[in-house]
Amino acid sequence: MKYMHEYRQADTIKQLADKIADVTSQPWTIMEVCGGQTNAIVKFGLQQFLPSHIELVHGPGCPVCVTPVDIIDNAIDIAARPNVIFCSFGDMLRVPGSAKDLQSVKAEGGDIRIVYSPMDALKLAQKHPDKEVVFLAIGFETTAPANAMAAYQARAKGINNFSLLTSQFLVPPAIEAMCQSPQSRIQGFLAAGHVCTIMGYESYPQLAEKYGVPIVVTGFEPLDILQGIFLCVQQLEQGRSEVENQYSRVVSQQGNVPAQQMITEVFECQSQSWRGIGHIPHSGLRLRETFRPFDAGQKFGLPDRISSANSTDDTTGCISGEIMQGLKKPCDCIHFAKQCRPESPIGAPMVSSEGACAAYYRYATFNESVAFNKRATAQTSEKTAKRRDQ
Amino acid sequence: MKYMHEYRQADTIKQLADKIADVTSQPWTIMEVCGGQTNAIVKFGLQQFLPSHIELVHGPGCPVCVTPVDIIDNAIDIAARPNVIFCSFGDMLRVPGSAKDLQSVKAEGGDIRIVYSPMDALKLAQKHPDKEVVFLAIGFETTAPANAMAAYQARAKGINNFSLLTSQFLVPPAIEAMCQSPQSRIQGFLAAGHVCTIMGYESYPQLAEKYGVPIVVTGFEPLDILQGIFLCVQQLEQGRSEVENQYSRVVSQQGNVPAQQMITEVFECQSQSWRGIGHIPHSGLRLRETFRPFDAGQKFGLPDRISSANSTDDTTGCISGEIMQGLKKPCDCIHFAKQCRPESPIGAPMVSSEGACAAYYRYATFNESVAFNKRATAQTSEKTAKRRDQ
Amino acid sequence: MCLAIPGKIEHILNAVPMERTGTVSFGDIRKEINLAFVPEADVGDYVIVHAGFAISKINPTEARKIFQLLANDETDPPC
Amino acid sequence: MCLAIPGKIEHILNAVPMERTGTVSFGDIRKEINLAFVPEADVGDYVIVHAGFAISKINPTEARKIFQLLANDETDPPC
Amino acid sequence: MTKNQIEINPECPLPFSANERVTLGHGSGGQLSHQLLTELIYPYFDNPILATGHDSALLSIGNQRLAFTTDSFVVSPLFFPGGDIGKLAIYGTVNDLAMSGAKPLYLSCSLILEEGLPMNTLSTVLASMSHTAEESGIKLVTGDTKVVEKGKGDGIYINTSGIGVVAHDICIAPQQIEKGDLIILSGDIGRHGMAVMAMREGLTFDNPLNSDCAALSDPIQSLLNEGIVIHCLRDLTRGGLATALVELSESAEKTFLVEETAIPVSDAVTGACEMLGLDPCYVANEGRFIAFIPAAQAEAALTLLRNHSVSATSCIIGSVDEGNKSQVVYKTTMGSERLMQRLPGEQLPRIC
Amino acid sequence: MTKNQIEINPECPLPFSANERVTLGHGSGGQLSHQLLTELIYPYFDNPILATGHDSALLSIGNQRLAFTTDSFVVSPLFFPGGDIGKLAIYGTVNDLAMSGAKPLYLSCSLILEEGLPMNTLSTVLASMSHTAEESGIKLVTGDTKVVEKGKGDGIYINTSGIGVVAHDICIAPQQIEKGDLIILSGDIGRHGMAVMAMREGLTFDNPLNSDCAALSDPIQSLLNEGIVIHCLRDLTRGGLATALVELSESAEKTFLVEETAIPVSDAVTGACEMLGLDPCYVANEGRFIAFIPAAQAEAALTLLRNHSVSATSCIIGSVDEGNKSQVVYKTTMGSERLMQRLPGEQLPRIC
Ligand code: SF4
Ligand code: SF4
Ligand SMILES: [Mg+2]
Ligand SMILES: [Mg+2]
Ligand SMILES: [Mg+2]
Ligand SMILES: [Mg+2]
Ligand SMILES: [Mg+2]
Ligand SMILES: [Mg+2]
Ligand SMILES: [Mg+2]
Ligand SMILES: [Mg+2]
Ligand SMILES: [Mg+2]
Ligand SMILES: [Mg+2]
Repeated sequence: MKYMHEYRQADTIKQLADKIADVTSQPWTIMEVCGGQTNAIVKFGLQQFLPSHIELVHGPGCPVCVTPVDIIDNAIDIAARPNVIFCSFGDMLRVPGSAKDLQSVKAEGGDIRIVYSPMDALKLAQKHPDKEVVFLAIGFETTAPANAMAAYQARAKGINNFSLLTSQFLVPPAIEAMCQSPQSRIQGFLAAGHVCTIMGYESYPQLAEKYGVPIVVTGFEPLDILQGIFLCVQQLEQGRSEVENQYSRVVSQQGNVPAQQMITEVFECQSQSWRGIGHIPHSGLRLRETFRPFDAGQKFGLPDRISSANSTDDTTGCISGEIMQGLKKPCDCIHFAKQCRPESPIGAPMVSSEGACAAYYRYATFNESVAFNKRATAQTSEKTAKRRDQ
Repeated sequence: MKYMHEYRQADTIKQLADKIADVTSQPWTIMEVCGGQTNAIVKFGLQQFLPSHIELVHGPGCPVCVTPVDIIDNAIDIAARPNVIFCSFGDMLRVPGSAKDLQSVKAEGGDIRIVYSPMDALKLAQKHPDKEVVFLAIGFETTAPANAMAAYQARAKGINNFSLLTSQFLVPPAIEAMCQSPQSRIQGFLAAGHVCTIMGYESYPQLAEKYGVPIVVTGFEPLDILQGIFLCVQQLEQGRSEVENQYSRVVSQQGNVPAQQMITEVFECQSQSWRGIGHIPHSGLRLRETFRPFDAGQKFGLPDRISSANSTDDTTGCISGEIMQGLKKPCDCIHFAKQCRPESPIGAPMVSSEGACAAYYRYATFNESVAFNKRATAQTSEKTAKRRDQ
Repeated sequence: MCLAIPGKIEHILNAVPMERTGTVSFGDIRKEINLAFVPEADVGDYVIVHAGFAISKINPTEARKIFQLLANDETDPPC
Repeated sequence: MCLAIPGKIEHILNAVPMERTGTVSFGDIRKEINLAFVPEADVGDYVIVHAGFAISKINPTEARKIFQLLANDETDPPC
Repeated sequence: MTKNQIEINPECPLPFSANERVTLGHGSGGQLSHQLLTELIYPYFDNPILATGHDSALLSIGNQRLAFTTDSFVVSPLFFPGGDIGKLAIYGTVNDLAMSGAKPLYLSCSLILEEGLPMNTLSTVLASMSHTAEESGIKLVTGDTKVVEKGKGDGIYINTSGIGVVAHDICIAPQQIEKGDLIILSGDIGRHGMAVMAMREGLTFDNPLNSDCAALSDPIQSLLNEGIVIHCLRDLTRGGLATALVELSESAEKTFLVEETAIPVSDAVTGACEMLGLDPCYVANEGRFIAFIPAAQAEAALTLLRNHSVSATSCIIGSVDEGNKSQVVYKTTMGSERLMQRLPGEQLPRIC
Repeated sequence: MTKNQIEINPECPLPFSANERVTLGHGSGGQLSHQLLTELIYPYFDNPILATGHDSALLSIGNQRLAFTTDSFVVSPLFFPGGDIGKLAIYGTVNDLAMSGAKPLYLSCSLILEEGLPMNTLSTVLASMSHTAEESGIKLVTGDTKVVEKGKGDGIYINTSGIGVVAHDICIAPQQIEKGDLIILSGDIGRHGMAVMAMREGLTFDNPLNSDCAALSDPIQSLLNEGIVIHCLRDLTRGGLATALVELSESAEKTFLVEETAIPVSDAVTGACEMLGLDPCYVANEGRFIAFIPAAQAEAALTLLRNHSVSATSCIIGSVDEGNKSQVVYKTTMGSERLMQRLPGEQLPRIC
C-alpha cells in the first residue's frame, strides 16, 4: 500500500538506525505519547534498531486506557437497559469497569454493537427509530471531529433517538502535566501525528520552550518513528528544545481547520479525569449546551461523574497511571502476564492493542541473550545485531 | 384417573353398545356438536361400537375451526408488531389466515407464546410492563368465563398493557341455525357437556320442541358419548324430542352462576361470523364498553371486521362449513389427505385436534374389510367385531 | 367443548373470593388452578378444570348412576 | 493517536459540503469514506482516514523528502 | 365414518414452495421432519448407506463392521428431572449405536455455547457428560467448541457422534422384520417428554416424574450374547412410540398390530397428557426402545431384558401381521381399532 | 524494552470464578479457547486419545487405524465470497482428517436450523454440501436435523464428524517435530477471515477477495504417496497462522523461527487488515495448512504441493530451532524479532 510499505523497508530502516546510532552519544529517555506509536514500536520491534542507551517510554495516548472507570460504569448502566442499542469501538468492550465490563453486559443480553465509525452508530439510530442508540464517543483530538459530526448530523436531521456518551481527551494539557511532574524522566517527546493532523502544532513551541524539551510531531510507520527519534535525539545532543514536524506529508502547522471548526461547534473544553492519572485541567471536551439533548448522560439521568469524581484510586494494584506517565514499565507491574493478561485484563492498558501492557504482552521480544546467539535461519539479522551492539 | 378411566372400560362400553344395538331399529343421523366429542369418537373408535345405520355427524363446536379468517388476519397483524407479546392457545398457530398463519409470523420473528390459561397471558403482561401483551381469546361458553376473568383482573389491577383479541362463540344460536337449514339431515343432538357446565340447559327445551329434535347434554368420555347416543336414539325410536342430561355429574340445569355473572360483567352479545358457515345472529360475545381499553382491536386501531365482514367465501375449495353443519364428511373433500393434511392444512378443521378433518386424518380407521378378517394377535376383538356386525 | 379434565382439590392456596386458587391433583400430578368460579368446592372435592379454571364440582352420586344402571342391566338383561 | 491509514480517493459519491463522501481505495480494497473535513481533496488524491473520516490530504512532495534525505546520506556518508 | 373408507395416500403433495420457511414442526420428528428428510435432504446425498434411514450408518472398513451415528441436542431447559442435556447427548448416541446392534466405543463432542452462559452451568453439564460416558463405557476422543452471540443460541447445544463395532453377523434392520414377529417395548412411555414439558408448564408431581433417559446398550448386548435373533430395533425419541412404529412399518412394508392395553404409561404421564391434550404415544422418550423378535424367542428375550433395570418392565405390545401394507393398527382399551399416524408437526399443548 | 526481559509465564492464573460467563472470546480459537479446553473441558474427559489435542483422534479398531474428528460451523453470513457454511462444514472436517494423514471416507452431518429459515437457503446450503462432499471424495452416511425457536439460532449451524483411514505407518503429530525441520505454508493467509469480515464491514474489492476454503486432502495424500516423512501438519483455522504455530510449539516443546517476509499475504487482505487494525497472522483461514518436513525433503515436498492448485504457492516460512523452549520467534520485514503469542480473545476490528 502506497504511503505505508515504503516506510517499512529493511534498507531504509537500517540507514536511519545507523543515523540514530551515529548521533547518539549518551543515554536519552524519550516518550512516544501516542498508543498507536507504542503499538508500532512493539509490533515492529523498533527498539531493536536503537542503541541500548535510548529508552522509549510510553505515554497516555490511548483513549481506551485513560477513559475513567466512572464512564465505563455509566456505559454499562446504559448498555444494560432494555430499549438501548449501545455502540462502541471494539476495544472498549473489555475494559474493566468497577464491577464488570461491557462484554459481560453483552453476554447478559445487552444489545451492544461494535462500529467502525460514529456515523455507523448514527445510521443505526435512523434504522431503529423505536430504540435509543447511544455511542460511546471516546477519543483524542483525532476522533473528536468524527464524534462531533455525528452529533451535528443528528441535530440537523432530527435524529433524536441518538446520543453520545463522551470521553474526549486533549493531548497538550497532558504533556504539560507530565512535564510539570517532579518525578518526570522524559527528556523529549514524539508528539502524536494524527492529533496534530487535526490540531496542528502551534501550541507546542511554548511547551518545548517552557520545559526545555524537544517535541517532534511524528507519524506511525516504522520509518516515521525512527526519524522522529532521530530528530529528537539530534536536538537533545545539540542541546536544542524545539518543535519539529517529521510527519509533514500529513500534518500542517495550522492543522485541519474545518475539523477544528466542527469540534468547536459541538464541544467545549472541560476539566477531565484520566484513568490512573487523575484530573488534568482543560484536558477534556464535553457537548455544548446546544447539543445537550444528544448527551447520553443527561438523557439517561446519570450523574456527571466526569468532572466530579477523581478516579485515580485503583485498588487493584494496577500501575497503569505510572506506566502512562513514563515512570514505570509494564514488566514492573506485579500483575503483568500473571493475573493481568489480554484475555483477563486488570487494567485498561492490557486491553487496547495500543495499551502499553497489551503491546508488551502480545509482541513480547524473546530473551535475546539466549536466542540471538544461536540463530539457524537468520539471513539479515547479523548486520542488525551488530548494529545493535554498537 | 378418577372420573376418567372408569368411563373407558371395555366391559361397560360393550354393555352400552349392546343397549344401543338393541334399541336401534332404523337409521338415525345424530350430530355431536362439540369438537371435543368428535375427537373422542375418532380417537377411541366409538363408531365401531355403533350399529352401521347410526350415522354421527360432526358439528361446529371447535373454536379453532370457526374463528373467521378476518380475526386470524388481525391476529397476524398484531403479532407481527415489534413491541407485542402475542399469546394464544397452541392450535391457533397453524390456522391459515388469508395469506399466512401465526406460526409463520413467529418464524419471521414475532414474539408469540403458547399459554395454557388466559391468566398466564395476564401474568406475562405483569412481567413485561414495557410490552403490549395480547391474548387471542377464542372459545365457546366454556372458555368465556376464563377470558372474562383475565379482562376483569387486568382492569382491577390496572394492567393496561394487556388486551384481548376476542373470538367468542355461543352454541345455542348455532344449533338453531342448523335446525332451520332446509338441507339439514340432523335428527338429534348431543349437546356439548362443558358448554352446559357453564350455561346450564334451560335454553334447550324450546329448541327441542320447536324443531322436534331430541337434545342430550353429553359428557366427553367414551361411556358418556355412548350413553348420550343411547338416550338420543331411544328418544328417536320412541318419537320423543326432549332435553336429557347424560352429564349430570358435572352439569346442572342452571349451570355455573358465578361464571355466568363474570361473562355478563365483561361481555355483551353480538352477531358473529363463523368461518365456513357465515353470520349467525346473537351467536358471539364482545367486550362491553367499560372493558374497551382491553380490546386489542381497538387498541391497535384495527377494523372491526368481526361484525362487518362475511367470511364464508373460502376460495380454496375447503368444504369445512358443510362438514361442520353435518352436510358432508371430511372424505368428501377433494383436498382431504391430499393437499390438506395436518402438517399443511388448507382449512381450520385440519388444524385443531378437535377439527373433524384432523381427527379423521389422525385416527383414521384402516380398511376394515381387509384387515378385520386376518387378525393374528387379536384377543378381545372377536366379540366386538361380532357385535358390530349385528 | 374444550378440553376439561377431572381433578381433586388438595389445598386452597388463596381464599380471596375473586382470586381463589388451589392445588388440584390429576392422577399423579398437581397444578395451581383458579377456583373463583366454584366457591362451593373445597379440599377433597373433585372439579372439572378447563384452561386453568375449575368450572364445576363433580357430583359423586350422579357419577355413580350410569354404573348402577349398567349393573342392573347386567343382572336383569333388557331383552 | 488512533489508527489512521492512507487511501486514494476514487470517486466522489456525495458533493454536499457537510455530507461529502467518496469511495477510497486502500491497496486492493474500497470503502465509502466521509470527506467533509478535506474539502480540498479530490479524485486521485491520497488522504489519511480515521474512523470513517478523511482527516488530511497527503502531500506527495513532503512524503518524498525522507527518501531523498536518506538517498543523499547514502552517497555522502555522514561520518 | 366406517362407511367412508379413508385412504390416506401420501403423494408428495408439498414440493417446498418459493417462500416456505423452516418451522418448529420440521424438527418434531414427525411427518414434517420426515418430509424434510425425504424430499429435501436425502435427494442431495444419494447414497445407499444413508438411504437405509437407520439409527446409525453401517460401514465396512477393511474387515471391520462399524456403526457411525450423529445427533445434536437442543433441549430446553438444560436440566430437567432425571437428567440434563449432557446425559441426553451421551445416551442419545450410545442408543443409536446400540439400535444397530453395535457396541459403542468412541464419541466426539461438539459444543455450541451461547455467549453469557454461566461457566458453572457448562461445568455441570460437562461433569454429567463425563460421568454418563464413563457409565456407558464409551470414550470421548475428539471435540470442538464454538461460541455464538447472545441471542443466537440457547445456552448449550451439543452434538455427539459415535462409533461402535458390530461384532456379530446378524443384520438388524427394518427389512428383516417378518410376519409373526412380536413387538417388545422396553418400558413405560412418555416420561422424558412430559418431564420436560411439565417443567415448562409448572406442573408438580406427587412422585417426581423423571425422564427415562438411559443407555440401552447393555440389554441389547445381552440379547446378542444370548443368541437372540433380533430382527429390528428402534429407540423411541422425538415423535414417540407411534412415529417409530409408523416409520418401521413403512420401511419394512409390513402391518403391525398394537394393543393399547399392553402399553405401559405411568399415572403421572397419563395425568399430564390428559391435562395438556396430548397422546402419550407421541411423546418423546430417551431410554425406551422397541424390538422385533421372532415369536419363538420372544419369551427368552423378555427374560433377558427384564434382568436390566433400564428394561425391567419390558413387555409385548403387539405383533407383525401378514401382508405388505405399511400400517400400524392400534387397538384401544375398549377393543376398537384405528390406524396410527406419524406425529404431524410439533406436539403443542392444546386446550380446545 | 530489551532491557526489561519479559518472561511470559502462563501459570493458570484464571480458575473460573463463580459468576464467570462464556464470552465470544472463548470461541475465538485463541488463548481463551485454549484455556476453556485445558482448564475446564479436558479435566472432565481424561483420556490419552483426547489429550493429544490433535485435529483428529487416532483410533485402532481391530487391525484398522482410523482418524475421527468433529467440528461445528457457525459462520455468519452463511454465504460469503468464495464459499458458504456448507462448504466450510465439509472442508473443515475433511481437512482435520487430512491433517492426521488420514484418507477421508465418511461424514456425518447434523443440522441445527432456526425456525423461519427460508427453505431455499437450506436447499442452497445442502446443494453446496453435496457438491463439496462429492468433490472431496467423502460420503455423507448419517445425519440429524433439529429445529430451534426463532432467536435461538442463526439460520443454520452445521456439525460434521468424519472418519478416515490411516493407510501408512508414519506418525504425524506435534511430538514428531524435530530441530531442523522446515515449516511449509501452503499459500497466502487471511483470505477467509477477511472475506467474511469485509462483508460485514461493507468493504468492497477491486479483485474479489474470496475465502480460501478448500479441501486439503489431495496434497497431503501426494506427500504420503511419494514417501515424504511428514512430521506434523496443522490446518490454519480460527486464531490463524500465529495461533497454530504457538500451539504446535507448545505441544512439540520446540522453538520455531518464522520470517515475515516469507509469509504471503494478498494486497486485499493487507489493506483490509490495516484498515481494521488487524494482524493477518491472527486471521482465520479455511484452506491453508502448515507442514513440518525434514529439511532434506522440503524441496521435494514443495514441488509436490505446488502441483495442486490449493497449495500452488506453498513456501517455506521458517524452521525449527534447537532447544526445548516453546516459543515462536517472528522476524519482521525489517529484520527485528519478537515472539508470537496466541490470539488472546476475539479478533475485534479496532479503531484506536
Ligand atoms: S499489567 Fe495490567 S495491572 Fe499491571 S499496569 Fe498493565 S494493565 Fe495495569
Ligand atoms: S380436508 Fe381440509 S380443505 Fe377439506 S374440508 Fe377439511 S379442512 Fe377444509
Ligand atoms: Mg434413534
Ligand atoms: Mg443418530
Ligand atoms: Mg437419536
Ligand atoms: Mg474444531
Ligand atoms: Mg437465548
Ligand atoms: Mg484443524
Ligand atoms: Mg475437528
Ligand atoms: Mg477443524
Ligand atoms: Mg437424530
Ligand atoms: Mg437469529
